[in-house]
Amino acid sequence: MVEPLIKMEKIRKSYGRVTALDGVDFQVNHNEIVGLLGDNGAGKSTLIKVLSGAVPLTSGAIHVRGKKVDFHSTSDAIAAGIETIYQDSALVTQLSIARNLFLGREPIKGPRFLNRMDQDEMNRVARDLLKQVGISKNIPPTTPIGSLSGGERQAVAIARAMYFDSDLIILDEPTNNLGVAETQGVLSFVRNARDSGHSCIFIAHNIHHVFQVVDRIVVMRRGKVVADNIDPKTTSVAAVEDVITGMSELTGGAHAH
Amino acid sequence: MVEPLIKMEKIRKSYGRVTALDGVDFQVNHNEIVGLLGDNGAGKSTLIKVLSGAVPLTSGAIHVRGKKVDFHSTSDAIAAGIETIYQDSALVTQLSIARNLFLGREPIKGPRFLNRMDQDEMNRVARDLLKQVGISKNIPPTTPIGSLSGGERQAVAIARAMYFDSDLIILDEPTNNLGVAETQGVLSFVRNARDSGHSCIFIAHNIHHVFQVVDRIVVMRRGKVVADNIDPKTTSVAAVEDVITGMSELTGGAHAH
Amino acid sequence: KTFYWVSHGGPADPVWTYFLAGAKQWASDTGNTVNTSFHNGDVASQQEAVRAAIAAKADGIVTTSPDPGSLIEIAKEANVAKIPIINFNTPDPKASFNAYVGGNNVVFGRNWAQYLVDKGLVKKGDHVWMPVEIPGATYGVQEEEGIKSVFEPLGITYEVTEATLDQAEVINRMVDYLTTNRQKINAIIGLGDLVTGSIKRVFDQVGVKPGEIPVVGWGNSLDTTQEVLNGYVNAAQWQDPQATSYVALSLANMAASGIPPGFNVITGALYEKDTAQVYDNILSGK
Amino acid sequence: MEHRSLIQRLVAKPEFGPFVLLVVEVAVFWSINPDFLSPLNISNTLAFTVELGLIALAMTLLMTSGEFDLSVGSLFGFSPVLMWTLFNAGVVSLPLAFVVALIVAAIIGYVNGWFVTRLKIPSFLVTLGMLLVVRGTALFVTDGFPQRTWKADGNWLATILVGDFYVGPFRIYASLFWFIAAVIILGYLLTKTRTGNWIQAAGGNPGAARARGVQVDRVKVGLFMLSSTMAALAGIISSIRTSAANPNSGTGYELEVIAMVVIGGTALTGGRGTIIGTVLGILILRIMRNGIVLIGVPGLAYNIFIGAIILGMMALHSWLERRHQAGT
Amino acid sequence: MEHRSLIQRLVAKPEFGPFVLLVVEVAVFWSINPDFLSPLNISNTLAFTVELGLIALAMTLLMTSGEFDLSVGSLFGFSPVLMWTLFNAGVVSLPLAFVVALIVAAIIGYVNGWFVTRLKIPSFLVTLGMLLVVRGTALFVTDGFPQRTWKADGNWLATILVGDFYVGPFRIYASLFWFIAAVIILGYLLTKTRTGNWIQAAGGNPGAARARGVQVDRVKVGLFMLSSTMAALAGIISSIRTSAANPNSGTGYELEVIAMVVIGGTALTGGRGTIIGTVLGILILRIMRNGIVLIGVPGLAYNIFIGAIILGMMALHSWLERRHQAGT
Ligand SMILES: Nc1ncnc2c1ncn2[C@@H]1O[C@H](COP(=O)(O)OP(=O)(O)OP(=O)(O)O)[C@@H](O)[C@H]1O
Ligand SMILES: Nc1ncnc2c1ncn2[C@@H]1O[C@H](COP(=O)(O)OP(=O)(O)OP(=O)(O)O)[C@@H](O)[C@H]1O
Ligand SMILES: [Mg+2]
Ligand SMILES: [Mg+2]
Repeated sequence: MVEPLIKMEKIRKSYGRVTALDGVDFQVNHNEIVGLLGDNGAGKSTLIKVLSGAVPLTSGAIHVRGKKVDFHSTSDAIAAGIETIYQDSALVTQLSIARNLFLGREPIKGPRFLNRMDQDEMNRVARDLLKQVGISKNIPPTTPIGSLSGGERQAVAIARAMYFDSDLIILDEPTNNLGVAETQGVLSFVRNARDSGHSCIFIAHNIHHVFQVVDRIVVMRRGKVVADNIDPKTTSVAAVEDVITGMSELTGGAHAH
Repeated sequence: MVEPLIKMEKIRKSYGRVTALDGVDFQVNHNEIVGLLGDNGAGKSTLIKVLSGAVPLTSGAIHVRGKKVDFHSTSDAIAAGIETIYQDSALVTQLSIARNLFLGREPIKGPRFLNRMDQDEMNRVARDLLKQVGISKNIPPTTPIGSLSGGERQAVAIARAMYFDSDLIILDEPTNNLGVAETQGVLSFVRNARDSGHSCIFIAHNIHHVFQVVDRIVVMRRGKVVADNIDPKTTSVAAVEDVITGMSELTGGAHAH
Repeated sequence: KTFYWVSHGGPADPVWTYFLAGAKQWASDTGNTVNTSFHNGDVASQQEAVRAAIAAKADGIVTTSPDPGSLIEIAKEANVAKIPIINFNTPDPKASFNAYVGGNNVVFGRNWAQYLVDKGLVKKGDHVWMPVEIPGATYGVQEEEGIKSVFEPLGITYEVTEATLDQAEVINRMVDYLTTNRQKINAIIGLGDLVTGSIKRVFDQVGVKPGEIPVVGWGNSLDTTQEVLNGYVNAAQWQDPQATSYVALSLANMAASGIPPGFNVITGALYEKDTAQVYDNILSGK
Repeated sequence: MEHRSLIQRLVAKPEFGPFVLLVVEVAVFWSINPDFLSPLNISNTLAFTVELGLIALAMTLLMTSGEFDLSVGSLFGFSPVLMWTLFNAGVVSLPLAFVVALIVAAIIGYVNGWFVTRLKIPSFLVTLGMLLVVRGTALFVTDGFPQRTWKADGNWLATILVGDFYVGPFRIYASLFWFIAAVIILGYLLTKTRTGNWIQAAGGNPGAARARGVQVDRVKVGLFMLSSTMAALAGIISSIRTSAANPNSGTGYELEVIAMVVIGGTALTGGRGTIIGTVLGILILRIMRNGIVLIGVPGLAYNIFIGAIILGMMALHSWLERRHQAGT
Repeated sequence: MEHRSLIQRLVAKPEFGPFVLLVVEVAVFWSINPDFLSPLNISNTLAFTVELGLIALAMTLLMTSGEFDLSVGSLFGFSPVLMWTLFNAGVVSLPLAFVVALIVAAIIGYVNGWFVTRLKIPSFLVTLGMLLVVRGTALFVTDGFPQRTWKADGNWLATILVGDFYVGPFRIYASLFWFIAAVIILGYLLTKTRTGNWIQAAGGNPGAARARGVQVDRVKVGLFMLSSTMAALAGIISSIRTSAANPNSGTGYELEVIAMVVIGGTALTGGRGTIIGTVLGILILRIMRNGIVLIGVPGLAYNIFIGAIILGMMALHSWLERRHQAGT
């Protein structure tokens, strides 16, 4: 059997006395879009923060492509091919759209030691990407993030992940602030990502959005995974909602492990 | 004819060279829930920021109950009975849930000159309210906002508006980060508000949520109102989506003015 | 005529108040303009100010030396510009000033040490405490040099401590030090006016009786003249601050009129209880 | 909710870190020199501590609201000079001069607040500018001469402010009671009152506070006035106690006071403040200065030690904080 | 995008406010005393300006990254003392002593950075502690005695650093070229390079920057080292030029330098910085000090003027900013 791309085992995470994750097993296969659902405070964001190196885990193990890893910082996770778009779309409000897009991976022009950013290239790519994520308004890529609307900001964060194609792209509630056109942009981005061989973790409260793109649904409740193999094609939205709220204990097919 | 609760006329607002609102006419009647829809950057948040006194308008006039008003700050708007829940749910992360709930209107215990907050009362009310908005987990009201999940924070902001019943409650994308149960909490709160004689402006990208509660839908596009009298009972979701994205110019019934 | 009076002292330092008063007195007596500035021991800033005076084509400049050797070049520039430049308060013989007015800190220091030795107040193996407002400031360093030349051969030890320029903090730190080292201290030399002027308050707080520990040091403040009169301080150094400023400006004025001053004016006197009243009167403006 | 033992709850308090530091500090100094805890030394240390402490208490509230005030040191020097100048000139009686000095200080605080809230200039720059203006004015009006203060002896105002008496072997100044009163009142204000909630909100998220109708600007202006007035009061108390009114006293206090507040656990960026912590911070820093001299550190090495200990304590503080937040 | 005239674009720049201030300032001083623009005075002002300026340039980057450094003034005093002590003791040659002094400064900067990034202690406290340690060390090793410096004359290192020559009537010091080089390099670094983007991100939203894999801590540590080293270089240049190496020199420079940076338009809270603005800020403050002496403001009123002008300029600045942002 092929090693899964990501395998998290018995993950526990406590903040002081709050136990946010209480022994979670979770895996993502190659070329798969996993939908992660759960009520507020279920632990979804915490799980992906652990996976992206943003917070240290209390106990448990993470394997990437079968190898045990130990993320001390987000750079470790990025180096391992894991790209994350945070719920609070972590952008620098003072910097321009283009500079935010490329933050941490700015293209260099000219001799390396001059360390010179290729701003023209950055602006060009930024303009293209904004169109792709469905921002129809003509916003110059040099506009600072601070003067964008809520949804526009989210779109910038999405655009960033689209450009740097990592093995695994994690989207924590990416469609929350997005309008109709922008949401379609994101969903089609996720589909494209899979078609070109990437995997995704997709978190959203709008179950309709989740159903439109994912291959498999995992549901968390109060720090635990309560269902991890729901097939969106054979299950109804209402049934999944019941699992989320704890009204039913549907466990989908066989556990994947 | 009865004066509308709120009447905004020819509102213009520019940020430097960006025109966010370009001559908007908008009104809210007594005892009415208005859904405000529009793509990202359409100007929805700006419109309600103008109405709540958070940003000054460039030109135009606002009337509350037929009287022209001039809001210089949010306190002016609050005094006029307009309560707002911002998209970026403006909470103080360092303060506890209870203290955030009552910020600016803390109950006083004992002699007035001692200026002493009634913390027990605050905690008691906070605990009740959290339940009402659907937070099932037992979160102590003394928890600082900083350690809540994204949705939990939103719920606190909602709870605040529920408690201080103003004439007009503005909700800017209140359900964005909310789970299934919490979303239902908010929607039923909005219905209750109307039933008890209040008005609401409800902004959301999830059109399904909007359709569930509002009496009338207003659509904005690029700083202009393009439809302001859509009846959710007689119009389909798809038709409204087309108006939002600019594919059709459906104008609903007759203009209200 | 316009004269520039440039000091390396701090406006906060009480003795400079009297220097400044002398300059003002001179300005009002003669009707000339005197532009004054303080530089808190900041050499670069003082050099800039003197050069600004040269640029402004002053009729004369009087200035102190913030550090020996630091004004050599500037004095030359003034000479070239034919602007009289008089040195006061702290000498710098290496620089080509037209004249010097003031005392000599090294000599003052030597005199204090010698006073303690001659009066039999300290002997071999004794320890002397020398508080100073700002360690490293020129006056204290030069005084220490003089003191060292007397004490070292005699095997008398000493320690310099920082007191700051802040009255409350001065008292505080001196009280702390005295409380701890009372047994060890055989004499005190106040290297600055503020510290010497605080002796009474410090003694009172720690409970040391006047005369119990011999004290010498600077005496250009009313606090100190009173302390000498009341027996807290054995002997204090008078520097003629007003007179120093006054005479320095007079020399500059004279030089500006084409009469070169070919001499230095040396000021200063060590006074004890018997003559302290004279200085007390000068300082209180009687 | 889980139940925890008293000890656990104490350890979880943000003031626990500074408290440990203080205990360690006292223990170390005491073991090196037992005189450290002698009545004379304790009395001496307390006298000046409470004067600086008054400023630090007011600064705690101001910093909680997200601003800070560099002009306190200059007011510490200026206000007594103003008071004594008025009094010595025979213009007014001592109590009236006292009131005038406090009012002038409050006005200066108001100007600080006005610049910060109306013109939106960072408080760092405003109060730095004000520091220079106030200090300069003090020097200019007095021509640099210290003011005579000894006529205060026996005046009832002087007795109320700094009268001293002995409790057993301890010499206690009346200012200690003023300090304790300020701790209680400001502690109550910050934690129990509505105004306290506003102060924290103003520092934590001024936008949010404004959106809730909190008069953020008014709160800040009020705190600037409080801080100026307290600095003036402290300066006057100090001047009567030391019988000196020197225009340049208070130089550098601003940084020391801010350090006290921060060591106590108040956030430099606003939003979180603790009066108890500040009291601990005040004690930590003042006792350190006293103890260093007492254990016989060489005079010129004084600053090295102060600096090194600040760094060391901060390291310990951060270690304690992290241990207690890690919660793993 | 709309087209705007060149003038409109200039007015919209954040550096426009400080620029206007500078022009007004020069005009006022010049009208009072025409000698203000004499070649001699310009040369004179420039000499010291560039020394402080070097520190301000490095501080601009550091403040953009959200930290600040109060220890620069003490390094300004300490480094030359260290260099001359080594040299005068005959231990090493002058160029070697120079290199050692810079390396020691860099190490001190590293320690600052380490405390700030690793122990998460506010830079305010860390660098305040470091200030005391460094200043104290300078005093302690020299026993307070200034170091001899006059042996520098003619040494090639001295010539490279501060050699002077005349361009027409202007006396130019080599340090001016070092300053210009620093302006160009640091300006380029901040605006054009990837590192510059990281510096701004580190100050604007360190969490976001970290999440993008930016080595925020490394950037900050590097900037602390830069700021210490530049302060050391400035101190050494100044000491050779003024032939003085006093352990106390540089006292209070930290606040002046920060004021320069902030007046130039760099945010006190990080995230936004401008080197051109800082150059303007440097000129504004230094010219002010020079002009005040030149037009004969009394020595005791000096601070009143400096303070009042800072406040006035800030008010003007904020007014210009708002006019230009209102955009209505
Ligand atoms: N920094 C923190 N300190 C303490 N508790 C925290 C912290 N961050 C999260 N928690 C707690 O951990 C639990 C899980 O939070 P998490 O953010 O993972 O939820 P979530 O599933 O993403 O919810 P949402 O859908 O609302 O975003 C919550 O109860 C929250 O209160
Ligand atoms: N402070 C500001 N400065 C400059 N431009 C701004 C500012 N705030 C908003 N804008 C611009 O005004 C326009 C309208 O923004 P607004 O926030 O009202 O949109 P919105 O309809 O609420 O969008 P969303 O659904 O994404 O929240 C956007 O183009 C935005 O870029
Ligand atoms: Mg989440
Ligand atoms: Mg919006």
